[in-house]
Amino acid sequence: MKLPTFPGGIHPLDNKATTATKALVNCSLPNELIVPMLQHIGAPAACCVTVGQQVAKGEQIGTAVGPVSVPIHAPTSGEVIAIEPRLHPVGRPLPAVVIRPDGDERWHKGLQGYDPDSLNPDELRQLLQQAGIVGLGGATFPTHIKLSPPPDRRIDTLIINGVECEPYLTGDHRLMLEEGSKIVDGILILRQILGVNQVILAIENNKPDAIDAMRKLCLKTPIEVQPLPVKYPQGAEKQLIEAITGRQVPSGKLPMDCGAVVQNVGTAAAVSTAVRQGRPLIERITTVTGTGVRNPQNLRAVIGTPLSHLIEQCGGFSDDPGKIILGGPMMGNSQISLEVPVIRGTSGLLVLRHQDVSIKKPGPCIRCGQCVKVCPIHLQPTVIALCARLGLIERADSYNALDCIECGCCTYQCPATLPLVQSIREIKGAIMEHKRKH
Amino acid sequence: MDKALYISSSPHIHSGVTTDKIMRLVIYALLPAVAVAVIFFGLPALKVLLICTLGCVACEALCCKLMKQPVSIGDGSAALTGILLALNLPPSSPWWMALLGAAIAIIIGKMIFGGLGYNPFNPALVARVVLLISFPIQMTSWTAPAPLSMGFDALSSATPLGEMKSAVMLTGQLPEMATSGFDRYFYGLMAGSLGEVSALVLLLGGLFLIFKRVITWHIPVSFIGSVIVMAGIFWLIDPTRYPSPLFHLLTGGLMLGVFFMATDMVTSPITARGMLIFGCGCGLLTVLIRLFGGYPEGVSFAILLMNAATPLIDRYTRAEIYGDHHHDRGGLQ
Amino acid sequence: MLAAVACLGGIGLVAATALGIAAKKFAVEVDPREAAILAALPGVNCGACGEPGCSGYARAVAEGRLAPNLCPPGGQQTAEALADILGIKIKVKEPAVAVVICQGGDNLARQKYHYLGLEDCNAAQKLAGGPKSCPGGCLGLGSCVRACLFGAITMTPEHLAVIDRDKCTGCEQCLKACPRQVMIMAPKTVTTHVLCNSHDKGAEVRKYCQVGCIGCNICKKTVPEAYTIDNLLARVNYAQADNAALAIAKCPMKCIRDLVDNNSAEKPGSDETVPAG
Amino acid sequence: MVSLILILVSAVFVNNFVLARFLGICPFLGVSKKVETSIGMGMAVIFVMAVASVVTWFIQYFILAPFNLDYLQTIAFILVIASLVQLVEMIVQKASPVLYQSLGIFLPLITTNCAVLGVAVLNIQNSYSFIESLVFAIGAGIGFTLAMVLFAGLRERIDLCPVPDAFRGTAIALITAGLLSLAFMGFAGLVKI
Repeated sequence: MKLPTFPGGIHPLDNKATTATKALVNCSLPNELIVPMLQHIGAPAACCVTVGQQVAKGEQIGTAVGPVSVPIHAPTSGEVIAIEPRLHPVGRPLPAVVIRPDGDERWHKGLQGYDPDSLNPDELRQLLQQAGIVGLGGATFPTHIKLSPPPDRRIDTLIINGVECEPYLTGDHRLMLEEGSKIVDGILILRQILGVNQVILAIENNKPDAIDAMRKLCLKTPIEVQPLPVKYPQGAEKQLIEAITGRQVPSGKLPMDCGAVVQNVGTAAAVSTAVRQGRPLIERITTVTGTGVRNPQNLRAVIGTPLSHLIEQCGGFSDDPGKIILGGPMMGNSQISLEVPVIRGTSGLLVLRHQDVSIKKPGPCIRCGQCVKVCPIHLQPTVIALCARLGLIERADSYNALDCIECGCCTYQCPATLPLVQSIREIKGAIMEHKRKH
Repeated sequence: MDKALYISSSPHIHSGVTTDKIMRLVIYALLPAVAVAVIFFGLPALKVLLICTLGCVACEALCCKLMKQPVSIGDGSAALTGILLALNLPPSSPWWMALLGAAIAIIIGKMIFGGLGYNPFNPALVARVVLLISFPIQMTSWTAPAPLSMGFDALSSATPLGEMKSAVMLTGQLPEMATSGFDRYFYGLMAGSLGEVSALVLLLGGLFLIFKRVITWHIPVSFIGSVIVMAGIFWLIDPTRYPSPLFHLLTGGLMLGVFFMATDMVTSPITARGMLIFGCGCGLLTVLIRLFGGYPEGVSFAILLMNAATPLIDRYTRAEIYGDHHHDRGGLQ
Repeated sequence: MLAAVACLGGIGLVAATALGIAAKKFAVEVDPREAAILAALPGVNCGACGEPGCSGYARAVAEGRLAPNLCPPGGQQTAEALADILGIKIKVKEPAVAVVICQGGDNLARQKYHYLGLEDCNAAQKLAGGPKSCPGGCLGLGSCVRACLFGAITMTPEHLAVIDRDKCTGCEQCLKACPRQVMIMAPKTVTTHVLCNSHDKGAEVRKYCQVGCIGCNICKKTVPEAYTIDNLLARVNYAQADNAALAIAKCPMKCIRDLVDNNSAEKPGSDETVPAG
Repeated sequence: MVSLILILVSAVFVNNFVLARFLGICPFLGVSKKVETSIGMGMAVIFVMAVASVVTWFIQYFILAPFNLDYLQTIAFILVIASLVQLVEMIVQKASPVLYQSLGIFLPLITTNCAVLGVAVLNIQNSYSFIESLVFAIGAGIGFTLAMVLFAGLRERIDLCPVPDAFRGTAIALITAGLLSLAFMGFAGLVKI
């Protein structure tokens, strides 16, 4: 049977074998945790502790500001030793609470678990917001917002994203193998909140063990496990919706506008923990991998752990690191320092050796059309990038630059090694500014 | 952490297929045709090949120096243009003509527009057409292929298309050579440019390129398809006056044009639909010019004309983007 | 003869009647001053006036929405010409040029990482705040060079922007293009400038740049009225800059320069006594 | 019927006014910076050519020829064409101010455009009938538009190219026009008239 998919996309080497077979390892506590107030899309949380204050594990240290925001919690018990801007994964210092752990792992008193059946959807949503649940696939969009469609939108499909199409990353894969039942529980809670019948768990078929495991766990539930062919960016929200339902999210709109909601498997597991145990999102699974790491593995690390500690846990660098990437190699950010902490969106830490970094200078576009062929949005990346280089804002807009999802397929494929995505990102900023002005 | 880290925008990995690799593959695909040309036409063919290739590379290096840019001959595109140009010239071309062609191809055809990637017309074809119009005698004196001879005492001969054209002009009837015995054309026993002789090796080279995903099937299939349809219609109307589609496919520069000139990425459309339109246009114009035009061979003119139309094709064949069913196509501003 | 005259005359008469009727029917009103203003403008469409191009500015001036002295490329002459067309008097703007307040080329200032990607300062700035360790230093990727419509900016081999003061029209396009505000506008008559854009503490500055201002106050002590120290960074007080050049020789970091008189001090980098970074 | 088609094909492709006869080069180079503008200009030229050839045909055969005033042909034709262009200019200015602005000086220049006069004169020289004249004029106009739109497409692309400074602007436009004309050489001999 032919598996459903979307047009376009690429097939990079997945490099997952090194970590996919290794069991999850709990990362030890570092001497100092750096917890930024911005770990989600939306308004940063407002700090509500003072320097010198003792905090308990799971205690709120930042409160949500406005509806599109979530609180931040202390990842462990200890003392607040500083509240100051620290280097954030985005590349510049942002406000953060620095905590020195006391090693007691003392949980906050007020945390309390519930039976989801005893709660109505609104209470559940509020619970999720208070627990700081955000999309753990990397986008970190607050989950309660995604689960609150306006009354005029009818949601008929809940898609659970276990695709993990980024090369190198295997965190979701391990999670499905080791904590599948928690994921299933979380999915059922999400289904209850949305009130939908159709629930589809999508997994790329390069993870046959995960497909088998999840199929077994989903036997008695309404969840349908759907294998998908291996292709990047299958896990991107819009592409996943197209592959599963055949529908397209209207340009400039949200997935709920075509009746679908997508949630990551990691998010589902976090939802289960938040509801059943009342525990907020204070840890996540991060794949520490790449040629530059001596002993690559999947770590369960608390939020705020500095990257240097993760590297230490994995046996240190194997050689001079050339590039340190937070996230996957296709959409992750390269970092200038190991003092950056793990945050809710940190799905992986990829270290490339100096000799692995391609430093080829970009050449002229030879109009080969590869970028057009692989673009999952059917844009003409080379034309937009050319407009960007020449500052032709209106022309770039007419080529729908704003619809670009920055998946990186075009740049991966470009024989001239042009930084197409970077150009498009630049012109997108310029177009938005232009539209604000006029 | 002694050395400074690299920072770049995502993505951080690359497919490894680069421009110079693509150019190298195209050159590999042309090697069989080059070998056949040298075997059939002997040393004169080799001479033309060398002059064109070296001439193109030298001209590009010179232009880069004059324009104070980094010398770009390393990407292999100049050498490729040189080989393609040589394959478009008769084996008996004098050295100065080959050299002039190389200069025209690189300077007027390519560097003047800013170098690789910016030329609107295929440089080798520009040079060929300029030479054809400027030196009609030298450009249309053909020698008969004589496998494994040195080629200095070659007999002059006419190309199948030329023979057909003059016969039809004189008698209104097809000559016998245009109605039967196509197998020798397929293997390459006919007069013509270096790259016109053997449809077989060119076909193999083209299939290699498609297999290696350097080119897509769109242009070759639509080009060949439209030639078959167009030539077929005329052939069915009057088989004594118009030759069969097979004759069209095997003679002249069609195979070279289909797989190596029309598929030139720089000068052909970037969308799949655009490529189909481009290929069809090439095929129709080729047959029209061959059957009714003043020149016996129309492939180069057809491709150049479609090159000229490429920006417009690109403009009006933009794909419907994801999530936009009512996209206003073609509007630039 | 008569036939010819009658014939051509007849044709002419018919044509003239037709045109006359059409002129009435399809009449479009145009402000004649707008065309005159457009003709008087330099026509470079730089956008310095705030309108999308010269024709937009011409319309705005004709309609009285904008003042006629807002065209820096045209300068005083254009302003006067426009004022004549409108029949008003205007104040003349003092000519200003852009100044790059950074001397930290690749040889003198440290890079904090190897940047790979788009040759564009704004794009580089978004990646961890730009490759230069100094938060204010020139990134040298040439966004200002491309923004300048008059070819007045060039890049040195050390990736430092240099402005040709004769070509600069003061249109401020480079200021808009620069993500780090390394360009400032200064009166053309003032030629002495403090060429540094870092507000960091002296010790910090010394770590990453050999020619950065350390906020040592020596220039201000030398010529008090000509210098101000703003948050550890010296600036020339352009209103009273007559004696500013006296401090050039005193600056320990060699970051005060006379941009016209090159002999007033030796070039940075050529001097062995420059403190190493 | 066949002869009409041949006239049309000949005027559009084989003896393309711009690329084979080199008439009307001025607006061809001047108004071909953008595809939209060039389409507008092409339409204006088709209209002017058609109307001009109709009017001049009548003037030739009903005024000039009967009174033996053939020697007045050029001046009379220019008079007619000039008036027509004025008319078109007024209509365009009213109907599409944007097009009017982008055509700029080149709209009045159609007045003295050799292409329009060429059509009128060639009609008479080739002794075309009324219908043939009309078809020839429309064909010439279509050929002009075709060349212009192709060329505008090429120029829009070249605008984005790093052409060496010395060749920027008109120089590269002329070279491109030359190459386009070279490509049109392929149509030579397609129709024998």
